[in-house]
Amino acid sequence: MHRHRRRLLTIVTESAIESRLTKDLDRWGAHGYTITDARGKGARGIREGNWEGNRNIRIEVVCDEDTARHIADHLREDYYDHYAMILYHSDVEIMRPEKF
Amino acid sequence: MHRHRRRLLTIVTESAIESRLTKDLDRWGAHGYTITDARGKGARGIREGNWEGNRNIRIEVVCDEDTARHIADHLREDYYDHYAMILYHSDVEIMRPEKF
Amino acid sequence: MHRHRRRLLTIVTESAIESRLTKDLDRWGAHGYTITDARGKGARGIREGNWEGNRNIRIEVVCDEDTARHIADHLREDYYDHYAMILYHSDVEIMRPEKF
Amino acid sequence: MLDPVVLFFLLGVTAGVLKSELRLPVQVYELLSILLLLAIGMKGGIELARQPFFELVPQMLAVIALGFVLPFLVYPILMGPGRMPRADAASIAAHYGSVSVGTFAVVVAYLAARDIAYEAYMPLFVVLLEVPAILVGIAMAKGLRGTTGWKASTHEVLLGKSIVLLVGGLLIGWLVGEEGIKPLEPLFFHPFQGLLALFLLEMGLVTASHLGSLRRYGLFLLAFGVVTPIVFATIGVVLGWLLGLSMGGAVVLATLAASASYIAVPAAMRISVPEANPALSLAASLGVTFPFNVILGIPLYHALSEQFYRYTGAS
Amino acid sequence: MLDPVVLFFLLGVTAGVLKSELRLPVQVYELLSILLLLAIGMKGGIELARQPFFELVPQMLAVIALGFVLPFLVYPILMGPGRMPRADAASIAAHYGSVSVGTFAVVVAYLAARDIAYEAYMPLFVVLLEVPAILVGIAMAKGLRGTTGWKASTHEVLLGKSIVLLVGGLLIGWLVGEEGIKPLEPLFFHPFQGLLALFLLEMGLVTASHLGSLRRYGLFLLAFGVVTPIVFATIGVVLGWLLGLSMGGAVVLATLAASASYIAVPAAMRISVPEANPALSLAASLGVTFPFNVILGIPLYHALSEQFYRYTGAS
Amino acid sequence: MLDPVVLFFLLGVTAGVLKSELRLPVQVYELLSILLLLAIGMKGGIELARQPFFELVPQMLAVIALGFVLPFLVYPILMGPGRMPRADAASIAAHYGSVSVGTFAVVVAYLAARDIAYEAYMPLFVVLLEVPAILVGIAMAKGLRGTTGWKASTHEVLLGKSIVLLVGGLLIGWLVGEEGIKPLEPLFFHPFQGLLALFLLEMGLVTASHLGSLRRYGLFLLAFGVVTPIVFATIGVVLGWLLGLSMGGAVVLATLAASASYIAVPAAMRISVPEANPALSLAASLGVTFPFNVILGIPLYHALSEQFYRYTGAS
Ligand SMILES: Nc1ncnc2c1ncn2[C@@H]1O[C@H](COP(=O)(O)O)[C@@H](O)[C@H]1O
Ligand SMILES: Nc1ncnc2c1ncn2[C@@H]1O[C@H](COP(=O)(O)O)[C@@H](O)[C@H]1O
Ligand SMILES: Nc1ncnc2c1ncn2[C@@H]1O[C@H](COP(=O)(O)O)[C@@H](O)[C@H]1O
Ligand code: NA
Ligand code: NA
Ligand code: NA
Repeated sequence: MHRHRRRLLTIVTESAIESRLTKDLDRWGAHGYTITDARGKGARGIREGNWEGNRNIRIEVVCDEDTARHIADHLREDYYDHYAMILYHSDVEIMRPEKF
Repeated sequence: MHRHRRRLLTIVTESAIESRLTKDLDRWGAHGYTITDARGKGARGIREGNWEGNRNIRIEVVCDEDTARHIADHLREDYYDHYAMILYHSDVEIMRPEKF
Repeated sequence: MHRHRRRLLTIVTESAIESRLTKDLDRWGAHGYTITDARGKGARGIREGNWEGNRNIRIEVVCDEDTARHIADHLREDYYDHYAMILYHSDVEIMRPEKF
Repeated sequence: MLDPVVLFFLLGVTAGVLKSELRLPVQVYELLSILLLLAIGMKGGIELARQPFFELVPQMLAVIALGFVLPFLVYPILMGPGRMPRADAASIAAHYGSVSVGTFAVVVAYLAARDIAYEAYMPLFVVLLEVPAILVGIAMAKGLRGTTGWKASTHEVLLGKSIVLLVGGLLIGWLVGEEGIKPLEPLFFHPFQGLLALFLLEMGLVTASHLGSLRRYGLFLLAFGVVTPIVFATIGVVLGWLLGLSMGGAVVLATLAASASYIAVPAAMRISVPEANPALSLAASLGVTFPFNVILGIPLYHALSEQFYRYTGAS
Repeated sequence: MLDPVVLFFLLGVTAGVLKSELRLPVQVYELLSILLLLAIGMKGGIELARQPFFELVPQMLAVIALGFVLPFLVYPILMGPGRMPRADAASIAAHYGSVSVGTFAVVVAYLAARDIAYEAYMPLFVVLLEVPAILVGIAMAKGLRGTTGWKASTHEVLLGKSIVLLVGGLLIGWLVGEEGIKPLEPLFFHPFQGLLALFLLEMGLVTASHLGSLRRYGLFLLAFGVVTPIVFATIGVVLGWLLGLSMGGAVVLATLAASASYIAVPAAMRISVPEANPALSLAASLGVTFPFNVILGIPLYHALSEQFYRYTGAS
Repeated sequence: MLDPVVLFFLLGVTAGVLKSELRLPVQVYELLSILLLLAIGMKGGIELARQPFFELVPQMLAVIALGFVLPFLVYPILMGPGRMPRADAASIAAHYGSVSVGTFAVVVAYLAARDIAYEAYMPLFVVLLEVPAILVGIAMAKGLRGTTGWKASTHEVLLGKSIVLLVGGLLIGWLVGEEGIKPLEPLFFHPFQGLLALFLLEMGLVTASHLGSLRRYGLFLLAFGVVTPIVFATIGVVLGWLLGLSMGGAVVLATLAASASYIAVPAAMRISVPEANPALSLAASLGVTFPFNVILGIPLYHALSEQFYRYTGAS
């Protein structure tokens, strides 16, 4: 089993921007993403997820270092100030490097 | 892009204790958390998630090393023996250190 | 707090194979797993998750290095070619090593 | 003849045992239980609006007393012959002292199908029986002195989902009365039996997944889960007769006494008596007593009540 | 006397404020809003099928104009005495210029319970009032020249969930007519009030969670959230009278004017004016104006309209 | 005139194609399909209870044979002119040999709206037609000798959601009979068309998302998805006539033959023939054949059957 290092970028944000955000992720070079519904609490208060106005989504993108950096920069510019959003990175190992 | 290391604490446990647990996380110093609904299997058997009695939640907390340790210690004392629960940590990099 | 390193294996795939896959995970030595519902996009297109035919699941397994390798090998053989599926690994620290 | 709603339960159990791919989303389960709880509450409230409240006070006090007494009848059996740890004995006692709203709905459907009258304010008793046994169970597990958490526990119990919806429905029905509730009937009352059927389908699936843990806990639980409801139902019939209820009313009270909670009490115990093993109490209440009541128990309590009322010459 | 649906709202608020464990799954909320929007749309469409479309054109144009004008009446107040940043003032102006479908459903239930007639094609006005204020709000925040995103914004607004379902329902009702829609009545029309009751239960829970942020934003929002609907309702009554609506129709138009959006507009503002703080506008529209309208406002606008029509000798 | 349920389908397709924000939660989709499957099953069961079972045996055997034969009619076409890999040809053959419950519901609504009688035990045929083609498809892909997995596959197919609910409903309807099922009507039968409308709205949205992959797979699929149902429907009309069905019954059997599965078969193929590309078969069955049947096919099969029965002088 050959292993390859990639970055796992996790974004938690408002569900209201899901379709806009996924379009942007495409444009910024992500080859894929995985979304789960979430709720939570942060600097912008509690988002209970029981109503369309307060749902979160949790997006994961596996990509190479450069793309991760690129996406994070764009998110900071275009979204960070005005939306409930957090973002974190970590290292993961994958098996089929051509996919990511 | 300045990067800062933090800990990502992931807890999987019974949904019955969600509101009590989130109150405790606040008290123990977490600045935020993200929750998703889950199901699973572990030492306490299968939790199918098709009924209020057997749902899991998956909680993520991004915080500094000390808070993570603090939370984990408390969870072990107050919850670990009596509830279906697992807990694991990993390193993540974040962008806005003031938030966590 | 004693810490122990383990591997966290994350699989994102079609929900259609959930029951078959969890049976396999058992056989391949996983002591537990956590599942959340997901949607996403990858090489096999968009899976919107609004219908039984296009839902994803996200499975996490915490286990030791060997089991992780074993599971990954089997997944590659039995599932990888024919199903929408990605797989990645990372290191995590856990507290109760006997559970995993 | 089996009621169709019971057949849905059996369908669910069968599908579960055969490991079918059938699943009901948990959100559907929640919608169904919300609708059933509100409907039951409102029905009771409408009836309450019909009669002078104070006339019911003696019955209400008796029913509350029943809720406090029942757990004490089983606790020693669970500790003694059952050899259970204190927390588990206390938790199971609370489950059996409290009530199952699902079972209540089935007995109501059963009587309606047979045109048997009963006191229509019975949902009030459901509410009254739900809580006392929980408090007794917590006290049994923790002792009365361990005051820590008492206030929190009571708060959590009283504000649990089922109490809020039952009491909320009761108040709305009571304030609005039969005429006022009319516009809500097509959602809450007309499809009631259909909603119950779906609910029982889901409970059948859940029951099937508890049959396994039943096997693990052995014969004692099985016997306990069958004998207790029969004894409690007998107490219920006699109490119903003492309180001057109709024969049908006695069947309902018997079924309430015989039923074991699997929603409100497990949730409360999880929070207040976490050291109790939930698999144990659910194996008994959901894996044994619920199916027993739904399939055999209710017709049995009906026969029991009929005999008793005939013998005593009542109603 | 309070309508039962309003009691469900109060039950939700109470449960939320008391921090009960009661939750409605978001999927139930979505199912309810889909059913309500389609039902309202279809009802309107059926009525449209009944009358020559061109006769309604003058009323339609007037209502569209109302949607464009209302935001301008509050924007200066929000900027001046309210001391709000431009984006927030624009966003709130859009919320209040647009309509709340939930409030519309409540006024319809209110009039039905009192057997008061109104022009049954009113759902058409809901559709017409929904969009203009959003466009005005975006223009207020961004200026007309910042053409970037204008096309995208309009696309997003017109294809938002509520517009698609309202317009879709309207077209289906219009094409199919009263006879053709009959088979759909048991799902969409008969249980309408029950669905509305559940929807209001959920909105009560959501409202409760916005009361906190209300406290943070102070008295201005509270006063604004009560005075604005009264003023707008008055405008609505007068406009209804000018357009020759019946007294009941004027009550509906007044309520529409008085209502503030909490579904379509927040979603649109989140995308098009992200720098506006959603907690602020929701605290006003959901935390103050919605409960005010549902509990006190609608009876008030009814009285207002009655007086006005009596005074002017109309209908 | 288009039935309102068909308009809901078109609304869904339109919203999907225009990339509207409208989404139905998957849990709503699941609730709807559970209700529809149970209702269809129960309706069939009630009718079965009405007549001597053995009289139906010849028809049942013929229908089962139809299910085994149909896949063989298309497999060579898919392999030959279609140039498809064996697994894909087998999978698509299974889709078209089996049935679509959604299409069945639409034809039932179609006939009801026109007061055309048909044999009410038709849901039995839905059950009988669902499975054989799946087995044929697996055999086509794997060969009969590759016994590994045969038992598992059959188990999975027979315990799939749709079979369990259809058969379960059938048995319940059969055991309980028309009288006994009455209390369940307000949930399962009265709102049937409304539930179907919502279901079709969702299927419209899903269909829209498959139109893209249709473009990718080109003209062959499009032609195949239109011609196959017409040919199969003709076979269905003739078979219905041979079996002595009424004209309406022949329309239903024709529609069943013409319909292609998009629920049970895809799930079974995913497990048993994973090397088949699901996008391909769904593009055909959901992207072409389903809309074709719902909008044009059913009226066409109606006309076909009418002509044929007139010509042959039957009923
Ligand atoms: N420290 C944290 N750990 C985990 N999740 C967080 C944290 N802070 C915020 N979140 C999530 O990110 C969302 C938006 O965060 P915020 O912008 O800080 O309100 C919250 O609703 C949470 O779901
Ligand atoms: N090895 C594991 N990997 C991933 N998730 C696990 C594992 N073990 C347990 N879990 C999750 O944690 C929950 C509680 O675990 P337990 O207390 O071991 O029953 C389970 O229901 C699973 O969702
Ligand atoms: N680069 C990626 N990052 C995160 N998730 C992905 C990525 N690629 C694929 N996925 C997820 O894995 C599923 C199957 O991927 P695929 O087999 O590539 O279509 C997708 O539907 C996504 O949910
Ligand atoms: Na009891
Ligand atoms: Na308004
Ligand atoms: Na077919």
